[in-house]
Formats: sequence, structure tokens, C-alpha cells
Amino acid sequence: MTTATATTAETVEELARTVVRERPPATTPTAELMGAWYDAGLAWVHFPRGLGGLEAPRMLQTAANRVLKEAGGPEPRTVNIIGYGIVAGTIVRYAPPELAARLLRPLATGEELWCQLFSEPGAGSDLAGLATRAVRDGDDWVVTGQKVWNSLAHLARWGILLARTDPDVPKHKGLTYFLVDMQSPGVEVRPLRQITGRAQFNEVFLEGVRIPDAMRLGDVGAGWAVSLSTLSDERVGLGDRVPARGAGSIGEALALWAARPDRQTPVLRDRLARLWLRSESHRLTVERAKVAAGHGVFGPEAAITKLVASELNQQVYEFCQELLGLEGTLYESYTSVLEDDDSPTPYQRKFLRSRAATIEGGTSEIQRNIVAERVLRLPADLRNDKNVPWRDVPRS
Amino acid sequence: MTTATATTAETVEELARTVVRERPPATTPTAELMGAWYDAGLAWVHFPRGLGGLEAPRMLQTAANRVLKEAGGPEPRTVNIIGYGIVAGTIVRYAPPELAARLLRPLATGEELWCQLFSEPGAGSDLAGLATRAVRDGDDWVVTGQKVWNSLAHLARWGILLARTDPDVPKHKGLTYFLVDMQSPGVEVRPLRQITGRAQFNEVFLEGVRIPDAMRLGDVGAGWAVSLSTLSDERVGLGDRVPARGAGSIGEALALWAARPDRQTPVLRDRLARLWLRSESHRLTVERAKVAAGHGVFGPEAAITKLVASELNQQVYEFCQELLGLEGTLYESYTSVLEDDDSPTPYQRKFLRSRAATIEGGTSEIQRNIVAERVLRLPADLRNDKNVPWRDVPRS
Amino acid sequence: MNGREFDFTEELGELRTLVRQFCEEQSPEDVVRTTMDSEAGFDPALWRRLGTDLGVLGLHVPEAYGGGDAGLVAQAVVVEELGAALVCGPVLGTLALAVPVLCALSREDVKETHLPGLVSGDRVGTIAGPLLQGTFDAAGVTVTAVEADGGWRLNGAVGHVPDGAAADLVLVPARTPAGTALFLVEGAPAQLRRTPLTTLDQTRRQAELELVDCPAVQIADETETAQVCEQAARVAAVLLAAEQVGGAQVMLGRTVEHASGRYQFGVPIGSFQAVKHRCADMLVAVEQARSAAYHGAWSLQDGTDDPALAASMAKAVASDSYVKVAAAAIQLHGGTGFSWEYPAHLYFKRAATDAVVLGSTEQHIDRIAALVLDAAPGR
Amino acid sequence: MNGREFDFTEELGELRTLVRQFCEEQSPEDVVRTTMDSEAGFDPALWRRLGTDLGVLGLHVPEAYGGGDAGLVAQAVVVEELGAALVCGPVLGTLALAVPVLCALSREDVKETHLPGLVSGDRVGTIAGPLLQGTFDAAGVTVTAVEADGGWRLNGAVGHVPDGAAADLVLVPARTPAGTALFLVEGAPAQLRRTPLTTLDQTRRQAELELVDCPAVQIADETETAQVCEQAARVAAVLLAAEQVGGAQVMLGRTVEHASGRYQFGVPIGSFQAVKHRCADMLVAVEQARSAAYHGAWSLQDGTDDPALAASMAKAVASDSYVKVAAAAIQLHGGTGFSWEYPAHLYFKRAATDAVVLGSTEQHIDRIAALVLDAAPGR
Repeated sequence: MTTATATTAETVEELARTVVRERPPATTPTAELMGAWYDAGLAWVHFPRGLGGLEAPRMLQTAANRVLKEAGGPEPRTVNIIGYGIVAGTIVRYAPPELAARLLRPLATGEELWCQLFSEPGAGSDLAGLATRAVRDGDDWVVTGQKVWNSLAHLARWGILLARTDPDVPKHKGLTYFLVDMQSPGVEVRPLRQITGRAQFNEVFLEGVRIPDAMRLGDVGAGWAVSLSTLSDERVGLGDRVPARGAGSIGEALALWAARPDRQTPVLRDRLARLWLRSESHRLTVERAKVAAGHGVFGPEAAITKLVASELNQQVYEFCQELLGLEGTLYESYTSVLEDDDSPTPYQRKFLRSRAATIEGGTSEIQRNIVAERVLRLPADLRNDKNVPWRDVPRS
Repeated sequence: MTTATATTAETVEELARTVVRERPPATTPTAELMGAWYDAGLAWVHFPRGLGGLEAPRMLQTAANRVLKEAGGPEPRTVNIIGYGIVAGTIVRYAPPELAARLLRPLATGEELWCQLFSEPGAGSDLAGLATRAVRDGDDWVVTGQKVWNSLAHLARWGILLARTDPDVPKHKGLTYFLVDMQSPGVEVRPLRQITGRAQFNEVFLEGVRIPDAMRLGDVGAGWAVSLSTLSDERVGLGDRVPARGAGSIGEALALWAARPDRQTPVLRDRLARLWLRSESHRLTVERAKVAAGHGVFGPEAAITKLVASELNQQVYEFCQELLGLEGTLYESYTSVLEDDDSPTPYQRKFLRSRAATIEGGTSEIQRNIVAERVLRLPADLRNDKNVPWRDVPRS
Repeated sequence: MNGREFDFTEELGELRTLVRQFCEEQSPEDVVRTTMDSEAGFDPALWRRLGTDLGVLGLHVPEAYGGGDAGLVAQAVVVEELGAALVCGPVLGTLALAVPVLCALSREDVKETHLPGLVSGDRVGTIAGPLLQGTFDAAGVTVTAVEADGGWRLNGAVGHVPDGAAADLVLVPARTPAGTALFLVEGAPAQLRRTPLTTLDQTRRQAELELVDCPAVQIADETETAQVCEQAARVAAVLLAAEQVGGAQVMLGRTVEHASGRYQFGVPIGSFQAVKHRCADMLVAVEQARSAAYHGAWSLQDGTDDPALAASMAKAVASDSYVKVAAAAIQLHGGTGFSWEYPAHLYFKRAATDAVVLGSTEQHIDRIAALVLDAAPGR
Repeated sequence: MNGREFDFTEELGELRTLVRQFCEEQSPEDVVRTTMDSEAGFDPALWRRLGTDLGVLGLHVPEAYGGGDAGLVAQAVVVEELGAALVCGPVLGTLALAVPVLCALSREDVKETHLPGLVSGDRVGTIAGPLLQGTFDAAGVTVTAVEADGGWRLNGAVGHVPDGAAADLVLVPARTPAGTALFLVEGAPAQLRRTPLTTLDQTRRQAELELVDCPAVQIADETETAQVCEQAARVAAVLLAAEQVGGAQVMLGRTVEHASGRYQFGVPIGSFQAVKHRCADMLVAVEQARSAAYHGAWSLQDGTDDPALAASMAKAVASDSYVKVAAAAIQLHGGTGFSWEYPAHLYFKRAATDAVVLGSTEQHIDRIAALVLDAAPGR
């Protein structure tokens, strides 16, 4: 780590410029470009050298990515959204170096996509109550269970998996964290269609899937702690990119308003101005939190951001729907099942999609609990599943 | 009870007409008039003969009261609001006949007013958690504790009291129900001023107050059941009198609207129309429930009425305050402490008073629990104070 | 079957049971899903059984025209149950719009000719005109009628016609030199071009109709047309409100069931106050919608309230309640709530659609304000 | 003390601590209650100490006029703390209105003569004119000025003058033949009649002023007056927003404390989701109000946003939040919440009053809509 303090924004930028000079993004295949990016230590500048990093301060990542972007390269996380967003950090913290080296480069290049296998039909808000079983058999674990809300599972080569290895201890203590090869026998991925008609997620069925013990991260029974490290990475940087005034959903509502003078009324004008004001005060709040923290907003404060943003998103598209009037009763098509986020999304689809905003990534009910208990330090809910073997906790 | 079936609306009306003919309300002191009313069995027609009743169907009371009202007499309950509303029924159910006879006539005439001593500073929503102690001493009980939200306690001769006689059993099982003479040594009544500046309630301090065991209603330890009978009477007939369209608080808002054309805007017009619509759909809902039940609305359904009416009351006066604008920043006077409900109440006072609507008589939070658990049959909150001696339940 | 307001007689209860059982047996969720994906979007045989076997498609129609003469409240009960089961069928075009328009006409011959087929479920009707804002907007008429060869020819396009692709009978308000009159187009003439639209609510179809020199017969003159359409719009608003009540009640029931049986953290989620209290608010919303919807039905049936006010009250309260309840149902079901497999989204889409069809809440609130606030004298 | 937006420097933190400690020691709740019941309604000695000893009554005033020249953000921090403690004093009349009006004047002699006394807390100032809607409404001017004997005489009545009974210096916009100009009335002339009003908010006084041939000096001409008053109204709105944040924060803190310590059913009531989630919503409201209020202060100080927009944003968000939070505080305290003895009602009354003074939320929303919606081109 002696070199870490020596790495400055200038050195990082210079390294980045070298990569894009040698492999112009416009003419280089993404995998090759991102491979060079990884090899230069620019994938995660704060990671160890040899594992895609430079042992540099994390905040220098922004400078590197800016160079890549300005040269016409991709935003790295879009290459492997779950891999970059939540998997890499856990691998570097918990996997042995050889395993990490084997996994991180194809993760960084996008050649091996990742997915997350945490939630289950019976374990949503109560993730730690999950039921997928992993039983030791020689050098392997044999896993059986069902996971849900797994985006990209149909494309992913690898999955991060949380499974129950000991049902006889309290729920948080009997979980273990694995990396599962999605091409293993017994893994079945089924698309999960939603309200919009699209399938943004999958269900994953695991039937006697064998995972070598070498693909376990952290100790047996220590899976919850490992998963918290994953989930914490998920929250980091929520406030990193504060949008500009009038961007996002409220911007779309303003555009629709301007485009529909025939539908304007004083009452709708008052409502839209109130929505704009709430979006803007929320945006200012994120900006203020960022200044106060000196960087991105994460931890319990991020729960406020998620809570407010998701509810505003819903209200804004409800407003749009009302502004559309009868036009809002029509729909593009329910026959196209696959998610295709490149096509311009009509208001009606966003309206439907917004219903998920207050559920996915933790329901608003859970967010309010987090805000109250972890920001305001209010007492926890009375519980009956603490210090009770998971086996004995009442379940649906 | 053989005569009960023979009593018809006609006989009740005839009896009532005789009372008002012999004692014209305009010229007869109220106590004398209501004494004759009681003696004729018209105070509570469903009570036993000799105790103010005729053993007649309860629904015939309306006919009797109408005759009294048309002759210029009072609405009986206004003579002794707590006595008629919640005490008389409990007395006739639980007191020995001689005691009932001694208490009910002066209750009916208004010569002896009643108050209720249930709530405590530490026992609001959780009434059964109350701490006022009653300790047996010979033929008496010695009571020490503090009660709160006691309207009319400063004028009342009698109080109904719920006190803890056994702290070593679960909270509902250690309560006993007493009738306490408010003139007893050790009873101190202090007015309790509220947000409006008025004192509509009192605090009552009990310091070694002696109550003869003969003034106990129900068994020792059975006070909770007796109090439920009282509280159930309180709820009866909530929907008996469905107001006319545009009556009540919404009517006042309409009047204010009409009187302030200069303050009218399309946005406020929309808001007021929505408030009117919600008031009216609530009114129709009460009317529908009444038709469905064949009579008044009570039991858990009454919780819906209380919940909606109190929240609407607040919203309507918030609207009025907004309509008043700067005028709403002025107040009549905070120096007049005593409640005087005969004077016309300005909007500002009603606005302040409305804050209590969602708290008194069971908070909106408690009402929603009742609606959910007892109407929708949703599961109860997880609890830790069941089957635990009251003494061991955590308290503030 | 009539009684005083909110007195749901035993007959009404039996009617409700009859329709509910029929829907449970004949149109359970899987049938709804198959039907909504079919080309026609509804099952003509099922519709005919409702009209002919059960006889519940013309309860507010006089017997003389094949109806049950049982009043609008009875018809509302039927529509509530159809809405509860999301039955795919021309409820809006035929039952709520075409039948009330025809009923309100003065011409006996037209009623005698056309109502029985609609009431029996053999034929589908609709109206192609500016009624979807909840009142008859004469200025919004986009079709022109010209006299030619002793008859009339219609020209113009009309969007958002409910059941427009399936209708055997299309009522068309059209401009004549003397004002707006009402015309009838029958069958499937080539001059009537229909473009089916993909609707947000998969269980209820719309089409765009284009009339090109389309032959039509006049069925109401320039004086009667507006009045007839206005009256039908009120009936339609009340029936749609009843449908909304039916859907909202189902969403409440499913949510309570889910919250009671779904365990998280070792307890049913319904024991959490956040869930429990929202269910209580859903109940309040459903009950108020029911009150307003049936007050509307009774008022239009028995004249106990200003029909314009009662219709707007019914539609405004029921729209808000249904959307609120369906949205809460999705939320309280968590991930299941917005999945394609679970039916909550079908109800939510119906709720979102019903909320703007026949007048948005804001429009009805505006009408209520005009009647209650603007007209009121100062006290 | 300036920094980039939302960068609360250490100096600002120290200023906050200073004022907070002063309020805790010199104006705890019992002092507030005694003072609000006193005849004057505020303690001139305490006010003077804030101005002279602490020097916090003119932080947005240039040093040349006795001020601290530290910017509006610093002044907002002070007002937030005064609002948190409900300090009785001429915050609205003097600090938020009279001082900004004088600061905005072009006449140096007037500023040099009159600002130091207000900034030191020795004198109380106010404005008697139509600024209480949050903008300067020239059409609402009710006072007329006539020239006589080489000076001016004012006639007319003005209601709702903040600190009107105590003011040594009354600024009066009045109609002259050439338009509306700004005048100054000093001292307690007999021709200035003051009628103290009983206010809903017991901690903040108003009076009705009647001017009868009252001598006055002109301090701004017909061109400058509207502009000066408009600018002052924006500063006042932002300072009042900061005050609202202070009060709301206290109500949130007291509620969280109560919910954590109050047991019912064997647990702290804060463990019930109904209570807990409402507290979370209160926090969101306070944080948004704080963001909008200080964005307003920074914008007016550094010019980083349209001042009219920033001021209306600050006032609208803070008003709604304070009322919502104070109302929730009463609710979550149960019976204690609406008792006279517990201070929640004092905050609620301040919140209800602040919400309509200097423009209602609806008025500010209308201004925001004019700037954001009406002015926006289609994309």
C-alpha cells in the first residue's frame, strides 16, 4: 500500500489516456478495451494491483471513468451491471487471490455476466429468512431451492448465492454465501413477466446443484455478513450523481405538460408545480447530504433517498397519466416480452413500471423502518424470530 | 317481562304526552320535569319498571324523546351527558336494585352529575395498563392515583372509576370497577387547559380516597368486563343521528366559502369540492350502515365512523384556516379559561380544537387497529404484555 | 325489487349470488386471461348466456323491450359482480352506453327493434361520440351527416370507441345542418372502418372508427339527441362506479388474505401496523365508493337526488377509491403484486382506465363544485 | 463565512451554538410563556442583548450600518435557532422586514440613521403595507400620502402589522399622486393609533395601525419603492422559512424522544410502525424544508438561483413541512399533545401562522408555476 498515497488524479488520468489512445473505443471491441482497462488497474482503482486496481483512493475512479467516457468508451458498470455494482467488491474482500484473479477479469470485460440469487418467494423483506438449502457432500455443496427477482440470470455465467446451511440456529447465523456457475446442471432460469408485459427479472430454480466448496465466500454460517457487504456496495454512491434540476421523471412530466396545452387546468398546474417543488427539494436534499458527507450518500441515509424518490416517481407518472386522459388508456404492446430499454419508453409503460419502484430494492415500509430505527434511533419492532432456530420460526 | 311485548310506540307516546301535559316544559324546572319523566318509566324505556324504565323495546325511546322535544323539553342526555350516555346502563346491569334506585333518579333529573375516571397519564391507548391502586381496608377500599381527561369532574357528584386491585396478575385481570363520591376527602379536581385556551377536561387526583365496598360494581378483578359494557354503551348510537347533507363542519366550510368570494380560487374550489364529496360519501356510508344494521352503528364499525369523521373534521378546518388567510392568524381570546359551548365558536377555535379529534376517544392509530383487526380480521400486533403480571410489564 | 335507499332486498342478494356464481364457474381467472388474449377480446357465447340464460343484461330496461324492468340498482349489482370477476365483455359499450341511450329515446319503433338483441346478449352495441368525458360534449362531435338519396351518409373519425371493433350496432351523434342528431349504423358496412387499439386494460377493448360515406338512419332529432346522450352518460357513470366497487372489493379481499397468510419475520405481515392500517384505509375507500355508487343508482332509479350530482359523486368517489385500493394491493403484495402471473395488475389497469373513461375525477369534481359551491347562496 | 451552497462552515456551526446556548439559558420555555403573556409580548432587554452583546440581529447588514456583513445564510442560522426556541421578539417586523427594506434603499443617509438602532436591538421596526402575501402588492396599499407644509401626511389603516404595537420605526408604503412611495414614521406620534390584536400565535404580536394626518418622511420614490419592497419580501420569506425549519426540527426531536420513552402495551410507542413511520415522514419533511430554506438563503446571498423562485420554494416547502410536522407531533403525543402545559401547541400555532404570513403555500406554488411551467418552452 506504499504506492497508494502516491497515486494522484493526474497519474490515473494519464493511465486512462494511454489505454484509450492505444485502443480507441470506437474501433476496439468492448471486451478488449475493458480488458486493457482492467490490466491497467483502472477497473476499480482502489482494488489491489493485479486485480484490476492500483491501490489508489476510491474517489479517483471518477477521473478515470471521465477519460474513458470522453474518449467514447462505455460507462464501465453498464458492461456488467451487477458484476461491477455489487459482486466485485465482495469477491475482492472475500475470495482467495487466485479465485479473484480468475473471476474479476472476465467480470470487468463483460465476458462473464453476473446475477444475484438472494430473494426468494418466501423471503422478500425478510431476506434472512430464506429457505434455499445447501447441504455438504464431500468437497461440494448440494443446493436446492427457488430464487426470484433475478435480473440478467438468463444471460449470466455466474451468480452470487445465499443459502441456508444450518436450519437449527437463528436465521442470520445459518446462512452461507456461494458463487454458483449458472451453467451447472440443475440450474433452471425462467423469465418473470411483470405488469408492463416485459420480463425484466427471472425466477431461478436450483435442483441438486453442486457447488465446489472452493466457491464459498466467507465461513460456513457467515453468509449474512458477506451479503451485508454486498448490499452495502449496492447502496454506495446512490447520491453520487445528483441529477440536474428538472431531470428525471419530473422532467418528463414538464415536457408532457408543455406538449399538451389543451389539457392544462389551474388544478393540474397547481399539482404539477407541487410535484416539481417536491422533486426539487428532494434533489436539493441529496445535494446537501452529499456536501455534508463529503461524498456519496449511503448507509441509512440512502433509505431516505430511495423512499422519497420512489414515491415521487409514482406520483409523477400518476400525474402524467391524468394529463394524458383517454390517451393513457392505450398501450404500446403487451406481446413484446423482453425488456428493451433502448427504445423510447412511452409514459404508459413508465406509469405501470413505477408501481414497482416502492417495492423493489426494499419496500417503502422497510425503508421507513430503516429511516426511523437507524437515522432517528427509534426502538425496533417487537420481534419473535430472534434467538429462535430458523426451523421453528413461523413461515407461510 | 310479560308486559314488555305489549308496550308499543303508542303507549309510550301516550305516557310521554301525559308527562308534558301535567308539567309543561316551558314552566317546569328541569329536575322536576325529568323526575316525572323518570317516574313514568320514560328515562330508559328498556330498563326495569321502577328504575326509570318500562321493560319495553329500546327502539321505542326515540318516540318518547320526540314527544318531549316537541313539547319544548330537553334532549334527555344533555341533562347529564355522561350519566345518560355511559353510566346508567352499567348501573342497571351491575348495581344491586336498591343502589340502582338510589342513584338513577338523581342521575336522570340531572341533580347528580356523573363523570368518568378511566384514563391516566400513563394509560391512554393502553387503558388496561392503568396504575391507580385500590387496596382493601375493612369494608372500604382505599384508592390512590391520578386520572386525566375527566370532563365535568369539577361539577360531578359521582364518578365511575377503574382501579387496579391486583398488580400480580395480567393487566386485564387485576382491575375493579367502583362508583366514587366526588365529594369524598382526598379527591382533588384540577382543570386541564388545552390548545384552545379553554379547559374542557380536568385532572383528578385521588389520595387515600375511601370507597365503601358496597359501591363496587361487578366482582373484584372483573372491572375490565364492566368497563367494556360502559364503553360499548358509549359507542351505541354513534350513527343513530345521521346528519343532513352539508351539516356539520363541512357546512361551516361551505358557509365560509360563500362569504369570502374574494378568497376563492380554482385550486381552493377543487379542494373544497373534494372535502364536500368525502364528507358526503362518509355521510352516505353511515346511512347505509344504519340501514344494513336496522338501527345505529356500533361495535367495530363505529371505529370507521370515528376515524373518518375526526380526520375529515381536521381537514375541513385546515381548509377554513387557509381560506381565512391572514384573518386566521388572529384569535378571540386566550384569557377565558372555562369552556362555554353556547357562544358561537369562531373558526380559529374550531381549527385548534380539531387537533384533538383524532386523539380523544381513541387515537386514529387505535381506530385503524380496531378496523383492521375486528372488521377485516387481520392478525393482532405481536404483544409482550399478555399473560404477564401487570407489575412486570415495562412502563414509562 | 325496489326499496328505500340502501335497502338491499333479499332479491338483490339472490341476484348478486347468481351472477357471482356464474362468474366463478364460467369466467374464472384463467378464462379471463385466455379471453383477453383472444382476437375478439370477449366470448360472445358467454355474453349471450348472461343475456339470455341469466337475463341480467337488461335489468334497467322495460319489459316491453325484452328487459327485466328491475331498476338500475339491480343492474348495478350485476355490473359490480362482472367487474369483480373482470369478465371480458361489452359491458361499457353495450350495457352502460348503448342500452341507456336507446332506452332514453322517444321512438318506440327503434327501441322495439334494437333493444331486445342487446338485452339478450345476441348483439353488441356502442356509441361513437364524445361521451367519454362523462357528459355529452356537442362541440366534440367529429362526424358529419349529410342527406343523400333520401337517407343519411356519415363521414368522420371517432377514437376510443368502447367495444368498437365488435359492435353490431353503432350509435353515432353527427352534425347536421340543423344541429347534432343521433344516427344508427348497423352491421358491418364497408364504409365503417374499424381499427382495433391496444388498450392498457387488456380486458376491455377499444377501437377507432372511421366512417366514409357510411349509410345510417337517424334515430333522434337535434332537440332530443343531447338530452338522450346526457342521460345515458349519467347511467353509464353510475354503472361504471358499481364496476369499480366490485374490483376494489376483490383487491381488498385478496390483500387481506395475503396479509394474513404471508409470513415475514416470523409473523403474518398483516400484524405490522404499516400493512394493517393501509388495509383499514382500503376498507374505508371501498365502503365510501359503495355508498356513492349505490346512492347514484338509487337516485337515478327513484329520483331521490339531482341525477347530475349523484352521477358525478358516484364516478368521482369510485374512481379514486379503485385506483387507491388497487395500487395499495400491489404494494402490499410486494413483488408478487406487480408480477404478470398474479391478477393484481389486471385490476390496477382496469382501475386506471375506468378512472379516466366517462370523465376524470377532476372533471367530476368540477361539476360537483358547480352544483354545490357555485350555485350555493351565502348563508 | 461564505462557502459553496450547503457548505455549512465551522463559523456557521459556532454561530448556531452561540445562539442556541443563549436561547437555552435566556429564553427557556418558562420565560417564553411569561413573556408571551406580558403586555409588550417580548422582552426589550433580551432583544437588545441579541443585538448588542451577541451581535446577531444584523448579520446580513453591511458593517457600515452597524451590521456583521456575514451574509444571509448566517442570519438564517440565527433565525432558525430563534424559531427553535420560540423566542418572543420582533423577528418578523424588525429582522425579516424592516431591516431588509432599509438595506435595499439607495439613500445612504436613511440607512446610516436608522439601521444601527435596529441592528443593535435598541429599536423595533416594522412595515405597514401589503407585503404579507409574500410579494409587494401595490394595489393593496391602503394608505394615502399628501404633501402639506413642506412635509408629508399619511392617512389610512393597515391591519396585521407584525410587531406593530412595539415599533419605534414604521415603514409605510403610501399612494402619492405620482404612484406609491415609501415613508417612515418615527416614535409614537399621536396621529399613529395602534390597536393590538389577539393573535393565534401567542408568541408573536400583530397590531392594526391607523394613520390620521400622521407626519412622515419619504425615504424612497415611486420608482424605487416597489423594487425595494419586493426584494425585502424575498429576504423575509427565506428568513421565515429558516424559522420554520427550527421549529419543525424541535417538534421532530421532542416527538422522537416521547415515542422512545412513552410505553403503552409494554413497549415504547415508537416501536409501533404507525408511530415510527410517521416519524420517518416527519424527518423527510424537516430535511426537505431545511434544503429549500438554505437554498433560498444561499441563492439570495450569492445569486445562484432566480431569487423569486428560490424565495417561493423556501417558503412553500418550509410552510407545509412545519404545519405537517407540528400536527404530527401533537398527534403522536396523544392527549399531552394538545394540552396547554406541553409546548407542542405553541409550535403548532406558530406553524399555522407562519404558513399564511408572507404568502400562503398556494400563492407561492402559483408563483413557482408561473416561473417553471408557464414560462417553459415545449421540449
